[in-house]
Amino acid sequence: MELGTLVALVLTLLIFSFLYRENPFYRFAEYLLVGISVGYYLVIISRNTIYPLVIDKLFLRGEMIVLVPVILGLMMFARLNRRWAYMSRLPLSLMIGFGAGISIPAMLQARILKQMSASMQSLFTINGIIILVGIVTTTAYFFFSRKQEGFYGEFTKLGTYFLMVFFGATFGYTVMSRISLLIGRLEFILRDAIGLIS
Amino acid sequence: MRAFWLLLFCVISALFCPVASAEFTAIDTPSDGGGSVTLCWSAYDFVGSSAADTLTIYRRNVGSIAWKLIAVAALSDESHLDDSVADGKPYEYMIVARGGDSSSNLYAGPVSASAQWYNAHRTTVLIGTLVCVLTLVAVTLLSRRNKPFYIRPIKGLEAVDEAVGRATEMGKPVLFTPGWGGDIQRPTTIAALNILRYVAAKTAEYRCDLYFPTHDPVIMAAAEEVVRESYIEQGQADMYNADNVFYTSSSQLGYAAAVDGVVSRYKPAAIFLLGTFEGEALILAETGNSVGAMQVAGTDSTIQLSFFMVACDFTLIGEELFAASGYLTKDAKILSSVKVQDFLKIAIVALLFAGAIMVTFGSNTLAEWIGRT
Amino acid sequence: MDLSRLDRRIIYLLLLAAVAIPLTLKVNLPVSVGPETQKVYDAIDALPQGSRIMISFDIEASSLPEIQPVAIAIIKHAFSKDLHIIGLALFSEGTAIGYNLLSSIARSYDKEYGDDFIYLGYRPQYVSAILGMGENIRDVFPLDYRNENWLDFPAFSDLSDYDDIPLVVSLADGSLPTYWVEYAGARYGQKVATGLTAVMATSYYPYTASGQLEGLVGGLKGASEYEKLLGYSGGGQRGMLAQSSGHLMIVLLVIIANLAAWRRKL
Amino acid sequence: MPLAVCFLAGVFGLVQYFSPHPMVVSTYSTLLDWVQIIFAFTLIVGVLSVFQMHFKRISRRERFWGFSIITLMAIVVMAVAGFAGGTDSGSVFVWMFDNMQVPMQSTVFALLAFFVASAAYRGFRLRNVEAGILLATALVIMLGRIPVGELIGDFVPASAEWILNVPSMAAKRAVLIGIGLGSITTALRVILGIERSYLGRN
Repeated sequence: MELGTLVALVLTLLIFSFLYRENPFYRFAEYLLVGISVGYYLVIISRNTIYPLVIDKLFLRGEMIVLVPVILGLMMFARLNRRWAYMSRLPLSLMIGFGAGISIPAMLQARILKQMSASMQSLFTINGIIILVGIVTTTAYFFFSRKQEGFYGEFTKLGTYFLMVFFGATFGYTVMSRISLLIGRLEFILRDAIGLIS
Repeated sequence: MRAFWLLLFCVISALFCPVASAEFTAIDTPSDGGGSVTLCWSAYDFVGSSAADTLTIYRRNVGSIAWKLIAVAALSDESHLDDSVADGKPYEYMIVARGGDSSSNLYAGPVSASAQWYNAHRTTVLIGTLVCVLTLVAVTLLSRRNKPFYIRPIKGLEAVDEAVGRATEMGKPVLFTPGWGGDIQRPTTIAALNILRYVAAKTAEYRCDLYFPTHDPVIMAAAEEVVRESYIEQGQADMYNADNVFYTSSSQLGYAAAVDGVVSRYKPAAIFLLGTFEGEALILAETGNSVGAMQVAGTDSTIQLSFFMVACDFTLIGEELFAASGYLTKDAKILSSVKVQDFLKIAIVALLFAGAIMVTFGSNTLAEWIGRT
Repeated sequence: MDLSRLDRRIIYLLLLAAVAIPLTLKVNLPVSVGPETQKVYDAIDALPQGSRIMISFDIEASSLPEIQPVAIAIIKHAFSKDLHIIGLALFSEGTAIGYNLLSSIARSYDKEYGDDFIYLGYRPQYVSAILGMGENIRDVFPLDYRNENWLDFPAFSDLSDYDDIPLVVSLADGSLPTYWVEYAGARYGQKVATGLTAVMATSYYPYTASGQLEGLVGGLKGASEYEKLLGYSGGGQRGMLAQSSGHLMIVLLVIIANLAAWRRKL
Repeated sequence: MPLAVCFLAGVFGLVQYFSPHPMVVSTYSTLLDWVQIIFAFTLIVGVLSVFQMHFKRISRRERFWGFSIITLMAIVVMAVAGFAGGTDSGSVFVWMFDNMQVPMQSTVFALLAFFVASAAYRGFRLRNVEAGILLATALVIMLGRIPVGELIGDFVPASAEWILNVPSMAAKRAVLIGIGLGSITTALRVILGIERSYLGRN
């Protein structure tokens, strides 16, 4: 067996040991995983963002404007010292504000308008009626200004039934994904590592 | 879709400039960033030239003599977008039916391209945005005068106090984590931080430890501010420990493994899983379950909701997460935005009915207008 | 024995047996191709030779086992149609995965880096990256994954923005396709298709129905359908029997739990 | 000052959507770059704080402090491998990624198959109408998405498909619309400076 495969096999088994119960072997793998993944991100971010967007632009192309985000980025380091921590609020508010701004039209367009448009279907079909009833009753369930009682309560209850169908469907589909992941891991153990199947 | 708008535009311009457009028009492309000219013609004009096989389009700068070939179009085409022009320069265009009679050549121009400040294709979204902004401003102003708005009880929210109280009684900490799926630019994260503000105030009041692991350093920075402010407000600044709000790893399972570690080491009595979660949702929820924690979950990730429903004690579904922050904090500003959401919901339902009825009777106008980009 | 409170570990063992044993048997179950998979296949198949396709590896290492058969099928299809692939990753862990997958499949089709595919690498802040590429890909990725100037490759030297890419395929285990649709699709009119883990697929049915997505290949099942369309048996088809018996075991467990609870009540 | 920056950045982020003008577009893409750069620096801050935390644990000999050494070593080894040895295929960095990170992460994820089974066993009980609907839908979908479902009868995958495309989609759209509304009002509060808890007190 190759060294890489052996290492992968051992680590795989260490993680699976969690199914019996939490134990030092699992804990070893867990701490190792956290460290490796942090190191991985550090390298990837440095090589793929800081190098091309900062070093390359600043030192090789002399684009001085890049200094602005660099200074803002450095202000984030102020977080490490409590006395200077307030300085990081400036880059923070830039990111939060800008993010909020671009999310509004995007949310409106894709989450609301597109979904509305796609739901406007002919009521001469059963499916068209079910979709309209489903959206309206479920939206009523999310209506917060009125207590859910009496006839209105029954109406919103219908909405919860639709929600349950949705959750059930998602759960069913998710089972599929999770089993597939397990198949992938078992294939690795049985085929690639110990060669039980070809 | 783009072709549709182009066509619509040509139809409209045909209505407004009947003389020129009967044949061949060149106009500055509307709602673009400049650098393009839209050409429209009627295929009908070339039906007569039976020998023709394709259409060729030429362009020249006003004042120069030589024509330059810029595109070849099929006989059935009725428009072309020339995006190789410079802004502000006048051009003339010629369209030729190749193999046809040269008398059928059509000319258009002069025309020059320019950039527009407004993209008319996005008017629907603009109107929607304005409606949201105006409703929010109006309701916020009104709420200053009137008593706080009523919000129906949200199932499970009373549990927040109960959970923190239980942790205090048992002398165990509280854990709050916003999931791996969101970043600070996601409004869900902001809503989760609002609930964090409330939870942190409670843990400060009860003098109970609060852990906040996250996968995103920016969320960590914002959460530190939120937690520290809550502790100061409660007069418990000495209790605040910056180490308890910490970055784990940006990797999904690295984060999940680290949170699991915290859960199994400190065995919190109450766990809040509020924010945007992906596949790690059930890993966290099951681990929380195994240490017997009371779990309150809430997310806008539609898929993970079903897991939270099964594995957690209380689950806030989608929008409830946003409303919850208002319900808990009784903050008039957040309550009024919940009210705004309700008003908009009424409008949306009304539009849905109107649109569906129109579609039923054969008109897609409203559905298309709402869905256009 | 009170079956309604079965020890977790027994449940785990039952599931393990239900999935592992069928894996050792070599049985291919019959597969019928769903419309969503067919749509993706058709969208790629309709691209003329030499046109570009952008494949974004928006995945975490953890879901590789599920996404890999989907990725392999789509990449094989693209290479066999002689399309030029532009690879990139918007999740950092997808970076190495995407590069490895593309390079290894390229070898079996005699495709060369630079001539037939390039790999741009990774950008964090996916919203910014997706939007940025609509303005100019060069600004977002001045250099490729190998820190080479990809504009030097003749096949890609005129690549500027989404207008030069007929189709983007986001291979994802999270909600990245939403961002592709909401930003690249809505804002720049980019056509987007996706290969997803099965768990994410339900979320994207509305998007396929409303035409925001060109189609989707969902999980191992989707992979097996795609493999059938391409005419080979890969990871998708191999896993279908284990998948089926795993599902049946869970169904059985739910039934047992309910019967046991019902008997206790009597 | 931060509130003003937040407001301006937010208004610009919102308004730019409606303008195709090159000036707006280039300002916008510059800002996008800036956000990426700031994020990259913040990530380094995050990594430094991970170091801080584990050093503290080790120096205070807290419980499991020995494991903290593993984390720190892993970060350092991975970083050195990546910076010194490069990230091409065949490098140590990629080897560690392929043979350590990928298998561990996918195994953690594969645990979910077992968790799903035990959660289904515990959670899917016929208690009331809602639970019944949840259970029935999940079973139909589980059977409908595998080839075995087709063997039982074509109606199984057909009804799974119908559930996904009609009632499930209706509920999903309502959930999405609700989330959209909540997100928009939250974002507006942020831009207008009504929402500022993330900034702390001055």
